[in-house]
Amino acid sequence: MAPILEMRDITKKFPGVLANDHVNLDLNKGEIHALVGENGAGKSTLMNVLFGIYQQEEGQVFYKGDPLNIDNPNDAIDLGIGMVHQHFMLVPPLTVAENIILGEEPTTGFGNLNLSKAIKKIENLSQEYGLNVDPRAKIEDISVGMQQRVEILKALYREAEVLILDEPTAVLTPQEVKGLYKIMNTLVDQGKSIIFITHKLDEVLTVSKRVTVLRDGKSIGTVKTADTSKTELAEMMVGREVVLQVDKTPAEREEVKVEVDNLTADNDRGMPALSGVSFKIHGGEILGVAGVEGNGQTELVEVLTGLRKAKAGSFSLEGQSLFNESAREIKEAKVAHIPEDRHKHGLVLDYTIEDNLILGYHYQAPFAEGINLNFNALDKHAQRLIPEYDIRPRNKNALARSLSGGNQQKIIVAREFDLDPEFLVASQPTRGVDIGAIEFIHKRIIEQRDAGKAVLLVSAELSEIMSLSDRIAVMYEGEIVDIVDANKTTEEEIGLLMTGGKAEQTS
Amino acid sequence: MEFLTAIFDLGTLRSTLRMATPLMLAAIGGIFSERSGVINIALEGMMLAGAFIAVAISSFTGSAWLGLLGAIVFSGLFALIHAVVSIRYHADQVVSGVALNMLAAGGTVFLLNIFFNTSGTSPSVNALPYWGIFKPTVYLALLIVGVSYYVLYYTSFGLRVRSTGEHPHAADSVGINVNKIRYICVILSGMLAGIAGTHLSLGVLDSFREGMTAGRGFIALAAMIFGKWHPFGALGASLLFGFFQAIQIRLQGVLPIPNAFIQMLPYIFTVIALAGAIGRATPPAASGEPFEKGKR
Amino acid sequence: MPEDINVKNILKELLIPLLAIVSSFIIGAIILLSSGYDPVATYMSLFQGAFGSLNSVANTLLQATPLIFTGLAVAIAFRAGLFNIGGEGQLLVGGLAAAWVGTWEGMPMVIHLPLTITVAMLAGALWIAIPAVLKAKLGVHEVITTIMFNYIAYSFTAYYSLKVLAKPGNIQTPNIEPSAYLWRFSNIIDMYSYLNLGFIIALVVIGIIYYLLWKTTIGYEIRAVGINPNAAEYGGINSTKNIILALLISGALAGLGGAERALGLFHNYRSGFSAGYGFTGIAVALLGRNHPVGVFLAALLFGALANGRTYMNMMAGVPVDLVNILQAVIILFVAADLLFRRLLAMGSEGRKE
Amino acid sequence: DQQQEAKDQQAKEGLKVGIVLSSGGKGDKSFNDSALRGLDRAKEEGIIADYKYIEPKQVSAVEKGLRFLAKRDYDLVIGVGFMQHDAVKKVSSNFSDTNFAIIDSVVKNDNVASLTFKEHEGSFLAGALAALMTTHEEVKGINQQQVVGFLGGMDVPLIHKFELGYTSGVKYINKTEGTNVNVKIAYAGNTPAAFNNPAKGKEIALAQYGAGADIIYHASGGTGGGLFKAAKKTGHYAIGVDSDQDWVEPGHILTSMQKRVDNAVYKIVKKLKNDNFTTGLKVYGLKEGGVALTSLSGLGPMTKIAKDLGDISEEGITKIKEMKARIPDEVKEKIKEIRQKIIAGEIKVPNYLKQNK
Ligand SMILES: Nc1ncnc2c1ncn2[C@@H]1O[C@H](COP(=O)(O)OP(=O)(O)OP(=O)(O)O)[C@@H](O)[C@H]1O
Ligand SMILES: Nc1ncnc2c1ncn2[C@@H]1O[C@H](COP(=O)(O)OP(=O)(O)OP(=O)(O)O)[C@@H](O)[C@H]1O
Ligand SMILES: [Mg+2]
Ligand SMILES: [Mg+2]
Repeated sequence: MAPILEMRDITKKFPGVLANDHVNLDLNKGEIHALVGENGAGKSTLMNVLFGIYQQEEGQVFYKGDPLNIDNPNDAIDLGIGMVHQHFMLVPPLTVAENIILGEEPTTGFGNLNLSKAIKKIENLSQEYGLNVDPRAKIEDISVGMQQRVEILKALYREAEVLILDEPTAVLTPQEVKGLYKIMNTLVDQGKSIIFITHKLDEVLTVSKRVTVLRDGKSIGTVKTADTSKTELAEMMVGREVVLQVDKTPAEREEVKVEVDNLTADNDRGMPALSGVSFKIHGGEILGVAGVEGNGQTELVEVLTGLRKAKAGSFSLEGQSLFNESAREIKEAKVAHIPEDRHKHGLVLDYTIEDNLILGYHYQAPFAEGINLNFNALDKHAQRLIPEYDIRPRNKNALARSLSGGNQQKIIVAREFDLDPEFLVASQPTRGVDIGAIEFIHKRIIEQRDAGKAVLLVSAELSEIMSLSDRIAVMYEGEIVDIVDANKTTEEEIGLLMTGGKAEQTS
Repeated sequence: MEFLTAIFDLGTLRSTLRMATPLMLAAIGGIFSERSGVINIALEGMMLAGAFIAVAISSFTGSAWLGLLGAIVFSGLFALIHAVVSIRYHADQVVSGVALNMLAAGGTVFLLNIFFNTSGTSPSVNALPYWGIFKPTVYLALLIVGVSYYVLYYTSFGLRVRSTGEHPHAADSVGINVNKIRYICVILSGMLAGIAGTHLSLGVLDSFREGMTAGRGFIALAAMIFGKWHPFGALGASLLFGFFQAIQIRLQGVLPIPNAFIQMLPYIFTVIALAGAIGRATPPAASGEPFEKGKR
Repeated sequence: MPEDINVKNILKELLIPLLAIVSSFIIGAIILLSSGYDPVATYMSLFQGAFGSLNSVANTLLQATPLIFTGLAVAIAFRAGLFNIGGEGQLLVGGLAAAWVGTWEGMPMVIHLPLTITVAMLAGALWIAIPAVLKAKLGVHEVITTIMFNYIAYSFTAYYSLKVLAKPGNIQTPNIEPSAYLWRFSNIIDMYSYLNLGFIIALVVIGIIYYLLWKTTIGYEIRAVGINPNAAEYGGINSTKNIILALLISGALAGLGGAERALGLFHNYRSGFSAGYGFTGIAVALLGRNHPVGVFLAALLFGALANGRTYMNMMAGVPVDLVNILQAVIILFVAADLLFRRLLAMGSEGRKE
Repeated sequence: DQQQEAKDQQAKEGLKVGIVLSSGGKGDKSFNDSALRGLDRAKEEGIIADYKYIEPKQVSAVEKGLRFLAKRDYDLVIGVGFMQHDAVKKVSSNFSDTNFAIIDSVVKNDNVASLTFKEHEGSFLAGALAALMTTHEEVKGINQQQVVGFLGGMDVPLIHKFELGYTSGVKYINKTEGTNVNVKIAYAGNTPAAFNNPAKGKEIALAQYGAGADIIYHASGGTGGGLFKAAKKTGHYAIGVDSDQDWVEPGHILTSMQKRVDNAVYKIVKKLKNDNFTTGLKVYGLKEGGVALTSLSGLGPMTKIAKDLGDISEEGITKIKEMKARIPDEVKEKIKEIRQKIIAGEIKVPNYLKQNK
C-alpha cells in the first residue's frame, strides 16, 4: 500500500540547532504512527514543518504520491492535514464553536457568521466520534481533556484525513487517556491516519501500528510495533543502553529532616491542585515524586520553595516551620531549588553567567556589602564554579541566553548546590539536557544525598525516578496515592499507581 | 434645585451626544486596534491629523464631504505608519504611539504654516451641513457603533480580529494571516479617528485650530477601557464622559466644586475601572505584543 | 558585571541611534525641500542656534537638563520592565511642590534648598504611587494609569497654582525665596543663560542611577524583575516591592526635573511650566537605550534641537514645529530599529556571499 | 567697527522692529494679529523698514527670542502678553541701549514702554450693550428672556478682568434701566489648552443660548471660534474680543471689544521714528482709543481689510450692515453716553486685578 503521506530528507535549522537532519517519515492510510524521541529530538519541529508553520530548508513532502509545498497552515488544512499542538492553540475567551470554526467560518453573505450551522455540525461530529463537547462553552471554563477534544474536533471539522497529535497524553488523566485511545481508534476505523507523538513507550505499544524514532534531529528508523519492545525503542531513542545506571550506594538514612503535612493548595486557575499531601524525608535520602504531569507536582514544588501560597497544612525543615514563608526566607533556611522550567524560573537569560550564579544570594555576604555588590566576590565565585561544574563557555561574562540548555542547567545546579543546602528540591532536573549533563547532574544529586541532605526529586521521566530515588511517592490528582520503597517496586507498579491504579486495586 | 434644572433638559442630552461623538468614534477605533493586538495611544494624533486634513481638503476643493473622505483616507495612511512600525518592525507600540502624537502635533502646525501661513487658526472653510438637529458625523458615529458590534461579534472577520488579539499563534495555526488582520484593524482605527477629527473641525466647526483635539483621544482611550473593549461599552462610556462635560459646562458657578475637579472625573473613573472597583477591565491578552511566527 | 565596555560594543550600541538620527534628518530635508525651504541653511541655523556661542551651548544644556531627569525616569522604569508615560504629570506636580516649598521663609539655604528638592521628589513619587501600587498588586497596566494621571495633574496643578498659591490677580505662583534658588552659572560667567546647578545635579544623578542599576543589589533586583519577573521571584526577589520602588524612583526623578525648572529657571510655577518634557523623556530614554550615559547623550541632542529651533525659525524662517517632526521621526526610527537591523544584516550577508 | 558699520547701514535702511508673540502665535485672529497689523501699517507707511516676529512655543523660549532681537540691534523689541513680564524685565536690563515695549504688563525699566489696556472699560461697554439688546425682543435673534452670557478661556485672573467689566456693564444697565438681566458664565478649562478648544467653546455657547442667552461675549482666544459657530447656528449674537472679529461670522457678531494693540504699537513705532519715543507706563483706555467697540453702525477695521483681501463676500458685508442696522438707535445713543461717562470718570469700572490687591 502506498503511503498517504511521505516526508523525505526533511532538514530544518534554527539558529545554532539542526532540529531536523534529513528526516524521513511515511504514514499509511488508516494507521496510527507513533513518533518518539527524547526532548528536543525534533518531533514537534518535524510536525510543524508538515503543518506549514515552519518551512524546511531541504527535503520534500509527498501527499498521496504528489510532491507538495506547504507554506502555511492553510495549505496543510486544505490538504486534509490537522494538528493538535503540544501547546493548545485555543483562544480562551471564545467559545468551543468559535474556536473550532476559526479560519474556516461558515458564513451567509457579507461575512455574516452562521454559528447555528456550525454548532449543528459540531454536535454531529462530536456524536459521531464520541467526543462529547458543548459547543457553547467557553474554552477558559472547560477542562484540559475537553480542550484537547476541541482540538481534535477542530481538525475533524476541517475534514482532516491526517491527524497529528503532539504529546496529547501529557496533560490527560488515565481515564482521559483511555478515552483518547478510543477516539483514535474510531478515527482510524473511519479511514483517517494519525501521527501520534508521546514520550511514553507503553502508549506507543498500546495504540500504534508503527513507530518512527528520532534522535538529535535524525531519524533512527521506523519499526512495526508488533516487532519491537520497549527496551529496543528506548535504546533507539537514547542511542545506547537504556536504563540510566547510576552508581549509587545504599542510602544511609539519618533523622527525619523534612516534614510535610496535609498541604492543600490551588493552581493558577483557582482549582484545587494539592489536597492533603503529607510525607517525610530523612537526611541522606532521596524521595522521588512520580506522576503524570499536571497531578500537583508543580504546585507541590512551588509551595515548598515559596513560589506559591498553600491554603493549609505544614512544612518544616529540621523542626523549623517554613510553611508559607517567602522564597527568600526559604532559601535562607538552606533549601535549594532546581526549578522545573529553567527559562521561566531558574535564570535571568539576559544576565551573565556570573550574575546568574548569585541569583537569590545576591544580597548576602560576600556578594553584597550593604547595598553595594562586591565584584571581587562575584568574580571569585564565578571563577570557582564555572570549572567546577564544567559550565561552557568558560567565560563568566557570557549571557546565559547564549548557552545550550545543558549548560544553562549547570549554572542552576552549580548555584544551588554550592549553597550546601540541607534540603534540595529538584524538579525535572535533566529536562532537555544532553546525556553527559544528565549523568553529571545525577551524580551531583547523589553526592548531596550521601552528604546527608534531604532530596525531593520530581521528574516526568520514570527511569530517572527509579534509578535515583530511595523511596518513591506517587502523585495522582493532587494526592500522594502511595509511597513505596524504590528497591522493592517495579516500573509497572509505579505506572499503575500513577494512573490512580492503587485505589482501583484496593477497593 | 437650580442645578437640577440646569442639567436636565433636551439641550444637555444633545450636547452630550455631540461631545460623545468624537469619543465613541475614536474609542471604536481603539477597540479594533487593541482587539487585534495593537495598542493605539496615537488616537489623539490620528484625530488631530484627520481634523487638519479635512479642513485642508475642504479648503482646496470647497467640499466638506471630500474633506471627510480625505480625512478618513489620510488618517488611515497615518495609522499605517503605526502599523508598519509596530507590526512589521516590532517596535514598542506605546513608543510608536507617542511618536505619532508628536508627529501629528508638529506636523499639523507645520502644514498650517505652509498651507495657510498661520500657526493659530485656519481660515473658515465649507463645513458639513446639518442633517436635522445634528451633523452627519453624529449619526455616522452611532451607526458605526452598531456596525462595529455586528462586525466584531457576528462576522468571520470579527471572530478573526478577536482571536488575533487574544492568541495570535492560535489564529496563525488555523491559517489566519495575523499581521494582515492587524494591519487592517490599525488602519481602521486611524480611519475612525479621522472621522472623529473631522467631526470636530468640519462638524462642530469649520476650521482647524492648533491642538484642537485637546486630549479627546486620551479620553477616548479611557472610554474604550471603561467600556471594556466592547462597542456598546465604549458607547456608554463615551456618553457618560460626554455627559460629564455637558453638565460641567452647565454647573459652572452653580455647584461649589471647582471646575478642575469635574474635569478630572473621566480620568479618575478610568483608573478606578482598571483597579477593578467597577468590575475588572482586562485588555485583550496579546495586545502590545508583536507577533512573531514560530516564537514560543 | 557591568555591560562589557569595549569600543566595538559601544559603536554597535551607537550605530542604530545614529542611523535613526541621520535618517530623520534626511526625511526632514525632504520635507523642507518640498515646502520650499533650504535644508542646508535650515540645519546650519539649527546647529548655530544650539552651539553657536557660549550662551547657546549653555542654553542647550539648560534645555537638556529636564530631559535628563525625565529620560532617566523613563529609563529606570524601563529597566524594571515598566513604562512610565506619566513623567509629564510627575514633573508638573514636582515643580509645583518645589515652587510652593520654595516660598517658605526664614530658612538658611543649606536646609531650604535640600528640603525643597526633597519635597519635589516626594511629590513626583506620590504622583506615580497609585499607578505603581495598582501595577504591583493588581497588574493594572501602568501605561494607561500614568496617562490618566497626567491629565489629573494638568487640572490639579492648574487649580492649585492659580487658585491656591498664586496671589489674586497673578498668573504665576509667588517667587521663591533666594534660599531655595538653584545657583546659576551666569553669576560667575558672563552669559544670559539660566543654566544652573540643576544641570550639575543631573550629571550627579546620572552617576547615581548608573551606580544604582549596575553596582548595587537594588539595581540587580530591579533589572532582574524587568528581564524576567518569574526568575526574580524564584530568586527571592520581591517583584511587588521592586516594581513599586522602581516606579517611585522614576516619579521622584521626574519630580526632580520639575524642581530644576522651578528653582533654577522660573523661580516660580506658572502655566506652560513644562514643554512636554515628560513625553520627550520617553524619546530620550529610548534613543539612549535606557542607559544613563545614553540618556545624557540623547538629552543633549533633544536639548540642542529644542534650543536651536528658535534660531532656525528666525534665521531660516522655518516653523519651529519642524523640530517636533524631526523628534517624532527619530523616535519612530529608533523604535523600529528592526528596520536597520534587517538592512544591516542584509548588507553584511551580501558581503559574505 | 563692523558693528558700527552695520548700524549705519541699518540707519540708512530704516528702523527695524522685532516682536515676540504670545502663545497663540500668528493667525490667532486677535491679539497677535492685531499687534502685527500695527507693524504692517507702519511698514506700509514707510515708518519702519521691516519687522521680525518670533513665535515662542514654550515659556522659556520667550526670553531667548527677546534676547535674539536685542542682540541684533533691532531698534525696538516688543514683547506681547503678560506672560513675558519677567523676560522683558530681564532682557531690557541687559540691553540698556535698546528700546523695549511690553504689551499687557508693566515693566519698570528706563528703556521699556509698558502698554496696557483698560479691557474692563471695553468689556463694560460690551456688557451694557448686551444687557440693552437682550430686552429688545423685537430685534431678530433676540428672545424674551433677559439672559446674556460670558465665555472665558482659561480660568485666569486676566480673563476675570474681562468678565468683571462685562458683568458690571450688565449690572449698570439693570440699575439704570430697571431691567433684570442675568449673566451666564463659563470657562473652557484650567490649562492653556482652554484657549485652543473651539469645539468646547461651541458647546458652552450652545448651553448658554439654550439657557436663554441671546448675546455672548467671549475672552477665550481660539476657543471663541466655537462661540461664533454657535451664534450662527442658533441665530443669536456674539461679541468678539481683542480685535475686530465682526467679519468672522457675518451677521452674528454684534460688535467686538477691540484692544487696539495695533494702534498702540503703531503709535510707539511712529514716536520712535520721530525721535520722541518715551518709556514708562502707557495706559490705553476708552479715552485713548486703546479699547473700543467696533462701530455699531458701520464696518470695523478688520472687516474692511478682509473686504479688501476678498476674505469676506459682498453678501457677508451686507449681512453685517443689516445686523448693525438692527441695533436700535436708542441703544446706540445709550452706549455713546455710557462711553462718555466712563471717559469722564462718572462711571467707575472695577478692575478685577486692582480690586483684589
Ligand atoms: N525559541 C527557542 N529558541 C531556542 N531554544 C528553544 C526555543 N524554544 C525552545 N527551545 C529549547 O528547545 C528545547 C525543547 O523545547 P520544547 O519547547 O519543544 O520543549 P517542550 O516540548 O515544551 O517540553 P515538554 O516535552 O516537556 O513539553 C528546550 O531545551 C528549550 O530550551
Ligand atoms: N522556534 C525555535 N527556535 C529555535 N530553536 C528551536 C525552535 N523550535 C525548536 N527548536 C530547537 O529545535 C530542536 C528540536 O525541538 P523540537 O521542539 O522539535 O523537539 P521535540 O522533539 O518536539 O522535543 P519535546 O519532546 O521536548 O517536545 C530543539 O533543540 C529546540 O531547541
Ligand atoms: Mg515537542
Ligand atoms: Mg433676551
